[in-house]
Amino acid sequence: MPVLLVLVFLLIIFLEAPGLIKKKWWREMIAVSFFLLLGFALSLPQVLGFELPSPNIVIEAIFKPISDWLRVTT
Amino acid sequence: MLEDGRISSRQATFLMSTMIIATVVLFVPSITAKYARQDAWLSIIAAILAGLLIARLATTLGLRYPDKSIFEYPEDILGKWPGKLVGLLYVCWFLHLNAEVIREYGSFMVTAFMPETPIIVFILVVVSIAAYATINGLEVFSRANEIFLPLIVGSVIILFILALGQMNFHMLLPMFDAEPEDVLKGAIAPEGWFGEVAVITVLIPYLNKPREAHRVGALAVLTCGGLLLLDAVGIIALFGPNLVEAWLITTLNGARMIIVASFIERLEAVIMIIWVTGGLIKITVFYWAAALGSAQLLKLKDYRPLVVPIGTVLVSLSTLLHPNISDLLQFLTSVWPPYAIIVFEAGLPLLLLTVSLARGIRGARV
Amino acid sequence: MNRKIILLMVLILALLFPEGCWSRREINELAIVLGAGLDRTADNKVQLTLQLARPSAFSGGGENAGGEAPRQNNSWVVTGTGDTVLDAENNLALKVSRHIYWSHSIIIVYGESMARGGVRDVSNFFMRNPQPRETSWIFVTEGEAKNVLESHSELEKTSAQSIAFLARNQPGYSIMLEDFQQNLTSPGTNPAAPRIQLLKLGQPQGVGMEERLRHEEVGITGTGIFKDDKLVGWLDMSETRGLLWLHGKVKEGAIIVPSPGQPDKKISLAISRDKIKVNPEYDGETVKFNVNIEFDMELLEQQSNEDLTQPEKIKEIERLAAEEVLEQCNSALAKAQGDYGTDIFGFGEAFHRKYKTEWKKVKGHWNDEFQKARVDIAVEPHLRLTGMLHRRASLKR
Amino acid sequence: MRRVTRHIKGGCRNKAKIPPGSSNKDSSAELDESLLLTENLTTNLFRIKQFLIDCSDIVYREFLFAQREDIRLVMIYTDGLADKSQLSDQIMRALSLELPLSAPQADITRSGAYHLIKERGVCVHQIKETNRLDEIIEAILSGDTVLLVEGNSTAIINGARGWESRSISEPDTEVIVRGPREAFVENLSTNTAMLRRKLKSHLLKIEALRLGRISKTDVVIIYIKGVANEKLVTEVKRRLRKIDLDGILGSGYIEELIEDNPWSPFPQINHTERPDRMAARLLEGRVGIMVDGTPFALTVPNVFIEYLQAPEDYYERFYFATGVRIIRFAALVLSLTAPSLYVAIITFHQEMLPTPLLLSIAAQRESVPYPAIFEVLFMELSFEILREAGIRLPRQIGQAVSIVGALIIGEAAVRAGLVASATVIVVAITGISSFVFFYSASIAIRMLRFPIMMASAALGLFGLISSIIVLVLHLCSLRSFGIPYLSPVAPISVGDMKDVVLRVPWWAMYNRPRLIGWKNPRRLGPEQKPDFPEVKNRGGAGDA
Repeated sequence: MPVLLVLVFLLIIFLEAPGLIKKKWWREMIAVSFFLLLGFALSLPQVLGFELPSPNIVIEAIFKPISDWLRVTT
Repeated sequence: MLEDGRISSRQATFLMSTMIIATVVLFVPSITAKYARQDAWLSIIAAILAGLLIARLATTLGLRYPDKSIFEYPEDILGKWPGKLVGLLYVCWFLHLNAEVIREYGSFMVTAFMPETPIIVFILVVVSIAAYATINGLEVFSRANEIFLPLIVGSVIILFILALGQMNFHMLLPMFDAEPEDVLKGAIAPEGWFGEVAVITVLIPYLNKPREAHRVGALAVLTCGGLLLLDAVGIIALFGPNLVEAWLITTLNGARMIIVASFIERLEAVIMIIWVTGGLIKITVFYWAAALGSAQLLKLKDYRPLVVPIGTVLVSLSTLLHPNISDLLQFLTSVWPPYAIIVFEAGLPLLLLTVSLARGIRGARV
Repeated sequence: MNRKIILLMVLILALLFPEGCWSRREINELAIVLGAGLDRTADNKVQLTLQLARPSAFSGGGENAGGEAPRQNNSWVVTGTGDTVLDAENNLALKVSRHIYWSHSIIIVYGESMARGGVRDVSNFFMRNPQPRETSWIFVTEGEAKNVLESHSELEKTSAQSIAFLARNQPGYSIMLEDFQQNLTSPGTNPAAPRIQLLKLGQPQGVGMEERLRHEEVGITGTGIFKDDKLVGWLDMSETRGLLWLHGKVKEGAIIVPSPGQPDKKISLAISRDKIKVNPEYDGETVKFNVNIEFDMELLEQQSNEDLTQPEKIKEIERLAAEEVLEQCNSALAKAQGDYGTDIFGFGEAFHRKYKTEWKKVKGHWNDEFQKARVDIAVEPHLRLTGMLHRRASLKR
Repeated sequence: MRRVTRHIKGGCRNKAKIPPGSSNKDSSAELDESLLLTENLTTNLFRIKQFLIDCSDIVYREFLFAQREDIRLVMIYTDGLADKSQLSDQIMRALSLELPLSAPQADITRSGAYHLIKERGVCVHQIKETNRLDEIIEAILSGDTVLLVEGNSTAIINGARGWESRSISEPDTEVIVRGPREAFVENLSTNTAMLRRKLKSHLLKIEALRLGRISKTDVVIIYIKGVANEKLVTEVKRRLRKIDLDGILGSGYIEELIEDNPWSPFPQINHTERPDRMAARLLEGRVGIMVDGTPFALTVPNVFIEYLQAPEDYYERFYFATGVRIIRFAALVLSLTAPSLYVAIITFHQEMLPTPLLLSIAAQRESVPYPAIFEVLFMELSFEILREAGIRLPRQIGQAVSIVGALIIGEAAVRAGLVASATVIVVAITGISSFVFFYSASIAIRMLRFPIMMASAALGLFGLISSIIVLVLHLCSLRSFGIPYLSPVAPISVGDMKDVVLRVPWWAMYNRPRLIGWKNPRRLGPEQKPDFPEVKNRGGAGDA
C-alpha cells in the first residue's frame, strides 16, 4: 500500500510538473508542491496505519458549549 | 481573471440549489425530527428564513465588489495581510467542508448500498470525477448541472407522489407540539446547510449579470427549502416522528417503502441517482472554489495545475476526519452547523460588510 | 490537462476493476430468503428459520406442466440458533452453500415463544440491516414459526408467498414491519399482528402426491395483540373484525345479519368505504372516547324471500348491521381493554393530537389510562346499493 | 439501383473567387520565368510533357488549323475526364473544317488565328486564357481541355468536362417515408445544383476552395447570407484554409481536421446526404461544407440533439414527430445503459427486481458458469461482430448473416447454458435501440457502452451513474464552432425547447435556434396559425 501511494504521487508529479516547467510557472510549481506535500503528509500515516488526530477536535473543543446545548437528551 | 467562464443567473441558481439539496434531503429530516419531532416543518421554515438572510448578507457583501471574489476583496477591506488571512480561512473552510461532504458521500454509499466495499473506493471515484469537472471549469459543470437539477427535483417530487398513498398526515398532528427551543435547535442543522449559499461570494464575479445575485441567492434557498419541506413532511407522514429520528437516512427508507401496484418496488436507485449526481456537483463547486481561491490568494496564473494536488488533500482529509459514521453524524448534528454559521456563513461576511460600510470603500460598479 | 485527468480516472478504474467487485454477488451465489421465522428456544436463544428459494424450481413455465414428472421442492427451509438474530444467521449459514440474501424476504413470522417474550430485541435487526424490507409482512403464530415456514402451498410456488398474499389481500388485520415498528415506538399505541396457523386444507392431487406433501396449509385465524412488545393474547376472527373497524381499515368483507322480517333467514352485506372518527374527551380524571364509524354497504345476498327494498326495511337492515358491527367492536375492545389492558387501536395518538399538554402526563402509563377509559361507539351504516337485483327473483306469488 | 450514366457537366468552374495562393501551396505560387509559356509550341509542349511524364491518361492531339501547316494546334486533355464528343464536335471539327470556311482568309495567320479561335472557333460555354504552366497542368488534370496555338504564349482552357458518374438516387443512410427522395452524389456541381434548386435565392452563397496538395479537391462553403453569422463563416473559412494535407478523399478527412475537440468520441460536425436536410440546416443559420467526390455534406455547428432529429419529423404531423422523438430518447438511453443496468442490477442490486422476476432470472442463470459481465460482454461483442459482418459482406449475404447469425447464436448460447435468455433479450434490445438514431452518433454510443459496462461491473449502479456523469460532463465541455454541444438542453434555452423533445407545429416555430441563428432570429411571419374564418362562416351559412 505505501508503495502504491508513492507511485500515485509520483504519477501526479510526472503528469503535472513537465507542463509547469515548460511554461516556467514557478509560483504555480510551489503551490502544487505545497498541496502535494500536504496530501502526502496526511495520507502516508493513514496508509502506514498510524492514527492521526482528526482536525475536528479543535472545532469540537471550541464549540463544545453549543454542541452540548444541541445534544439530544433522551 | 483565472476563470474565464461566465454563467447566467439561472445557471447560478441551479448550481446553488443542487449544491444544497444534495445533502439536505438525505440527512436533515432525521436530524431536525430529533429536536422538533412532527413540527420539523416549522424548524425548516425558520431555517429558510434565516437562509434568506444569509443569502442577502452574502450577496450584499459580494455586490460591493462585483468583480472580485471573497478571496480578494478582504484585502481591500481589511488591508493586505488580515485580508489574506480571511481569504486563507475561506480556502481552508471550503477544503474542510468538501472533505466532510466527500466523507458523507462515501459513508452514505457504504451504509445504504454496498457495505462490503471500502469507503476509499467511493472517495477516490468521486474526487477524480470532481477533479475532471473542476478542470473543465465553471461553465462546464454549470451546464451539466442544468441537466442534473431538473432530474433531482423531478425525482424528489415523483417519489413524493408515489409515496403519497402510504402517507398518513395524522402523523403531523398535533401541530406546535414541540417547545420553541426545540424548534430552534432543529432549525440550526438545516440552516447550516442553507448557509452554504454563502459560496455565492465566490460566484458573483462570474455571473453574466451580477446585479441579479440577490435573486439568485434567494431563489436557491427557496427552491431547496421547498424541496426539503416536501421531503420532511412526506417522510414524517410516512413513518411518524419516532421512526424518522431513529433512522440514519430517512429519505432512503421512504423510497424503499414505495410500492406501486406491485410493479415498482424499492426505488432506492432513485435516491442513489439524486445523491450521486447532486453530491458530485456539490463537491465540484467547493473543489472549484478551493482551487480558485488558492490560486487567487497566491496570485497564480491558472488554478488548473492545483486541482489534482488539492484532490490528494481532499482524499486524505476525508478519510482522516472521522473514525466512524456515528462520529460523523454527531459532528454534523451538533458541531458543524453552529461552527459553519457562526464563523463563515454569517460571522465573517458580517464583519467584512460592517468594516466595508464603516470605511466607506467599495469596488467597481456594474 | 483534460486528457491527463481522464488518464488518471482510467487508471483508478483499472485498479478498481480486478480487485474491485467487493459487493458483487452473482445471482447464482445467492440464497434468496423468501420468509423468516423467529422462535425462542428453551434456553432463551434465538432460533431463526429461513425459507430459501430453490431457483431451479422457478425456471420458465410449462416444462413440468405434464404432471408426470415428480414435483420438486420449490424452497428449502433451514434453521439455526444463536444469541442474536445475526448469530443465528451465521450458524445457519454454515449449512447453506450460498450467500444468504435478505432483500426479497416478504414475511417475518414470530413464533409464540418469541412473541410472548418480546420482539423488540430481534426486530431491531430487520430495521438496522439494509437488506430486509420495511414492507415485509409481520405475523405471529401459535406454536413454532418453523412449522409454518415448512408448510407448502398448492396455489402459490412457496408458502412464504402464499402467506404474504394473504396479508396483502387483507381479509384480516395485516401489518408491515415499518408500521409494526412505528406502533412499537409510539407510546400511544400497541402493535398487533395477524395470527397464522397450519390448517388441514385440500387434498393433494395427482400421482404420488399423497406421500410427498403434507396437506397442511397456512391460513389467517385471527390476531395476536401485544402489550408493548410482548404478545399478550389472541383475537378471533370476529374480534379481529372489531379491531379492523376501530382502525378504519375494513377494506372489504361482509356483515351477515338476520333478515328483518324472517329472523331465521340471513342476508349478507358487502362493506365498502368505511370511515372512523375518534374524538377523545378529557376532564383531568378520566378519558372518554367518542368513536364514530360510518360505512357503506351493498346488499349482495338474501336468503329470505321478503322484499327488502322498502325504506323501512332498509332502515331496519342498517340498524341490524350497526348492532353487528358494534358487537364486533365491543368484543375486540373487551379483550384489548378489559382482559389485557393494551391500546392496540391507536387511541392514545388520537388523545395526543387533541390534548398536547395533558398527554405529557399520561403518556408514561397510557395503557393503564386506556384501561380506565370509556369508549362510546356509534355506528352509522348506509345501505347504498342492492346489487344487480331489484328483489329476490325466485319469489313465488 | 446505382445506375451509372454518362453525366455531362456544363463548363469549367469559375475560379475567380479563389484567392491566389490558397489552392496551390507548392512552388507555383510565385511567378517564375520558367513557368510561363513561350511562343514556341514545341517548347511549350515539351515542358508540359515534362510535368506530365509517365501519365499515360493524358492525350495530346495535334492538328492543323484550316489545314495550314504553319498553324499547328495541340489539344491536351485527360482521357475519361474530358467530354470527347464535345471535343470532336465543338473544337476539332470547328477549327479544322468549319471556321476556315466562314472566316476571312486574311485573318488566318499565325497571329490572327489565336483571336479567331478564341472568339469564334471554340463552341464551348466557358473558356479561359492563361499563360502559366501550372494553371494549364491543373486545368488538364481537372478535366478541362487545353488548346495551345503555334506562336502564341497564351493557352485557351476549354471547360468541356464530362465523366462517368453516378446518377442521383435515393438516400441510403437517411431513409424516410414521407419527403424528398433524392440524395447527394459524388459530383460536387450536381450537389450544389440540387441545393440551389431548393433555395433559389441570391442569398445562398457558395464559395469555392481547393484543398489537398495532391488531390486538389474542390471544396465549397455554403451559407445563407444574412442568416448565417458572418463570424461563423469566417471561422469556417479560416479553419479550412489551415488544412495542409496531401489528399482529401472524403468529407470525413475535413471533419477531423477542423473539429473543436479532436479527442472526443462524439462527432462535432454533422453530415447528411439529403439536400432537404442540408437546406433546412442552412435555413437555421448553419454553414455547410461540401467536398467533391463524396455524397456527404458537412454542416456546422453541430449540436447533440441533431442526432435525435430525423428529417421525417418535419414532414409528418407534429404529434407523431413528438412521439417518435420520445421513443428515440428512450432508445438513446437504452442503447447506452441497458447492458450496464442489467449487469449492475443482477450482480449488485438484486433487491430492485420484483421477486418473481428475480427468481426467474435466477433460474435461468443457475446453469450459467460465467459472471454476468462476461456473459454480457460476450454477447455484445458477438453482436458487434455480426453487425460489422452484415455491413461489410455483399448486400444479399449480409442480411442473411446478421439475422440468421443473431438468431442462431442467441438460441444456441441459451440452449448450451452459456448465457441466460434474459441476457440475450437485453443485448438484442440494446442492439436494436442503437439503430434508431443517427449512425455517426450511434458509433460513439456503441463504443462508450463498453467502458460503462466495466464500470458497472466493478461498482454497480454507482459505477453506472458515475460514468454517465463523466459522459455528461464531457458532452458539456464540448463545443462545435463555439456552440455548446448540448444546447439547448445545457445551457437551457427555453425558446429552443420547441425542437428537442417536442416538435412544435410549423406555425409555432417562430425563431431560429437561439445560439446559431441569433443574427436573424425570426423565421416565421406573423399569424401563421391556420385560422380561416371565411370557410367556417360559409359552413355556418349553409346550415342556416
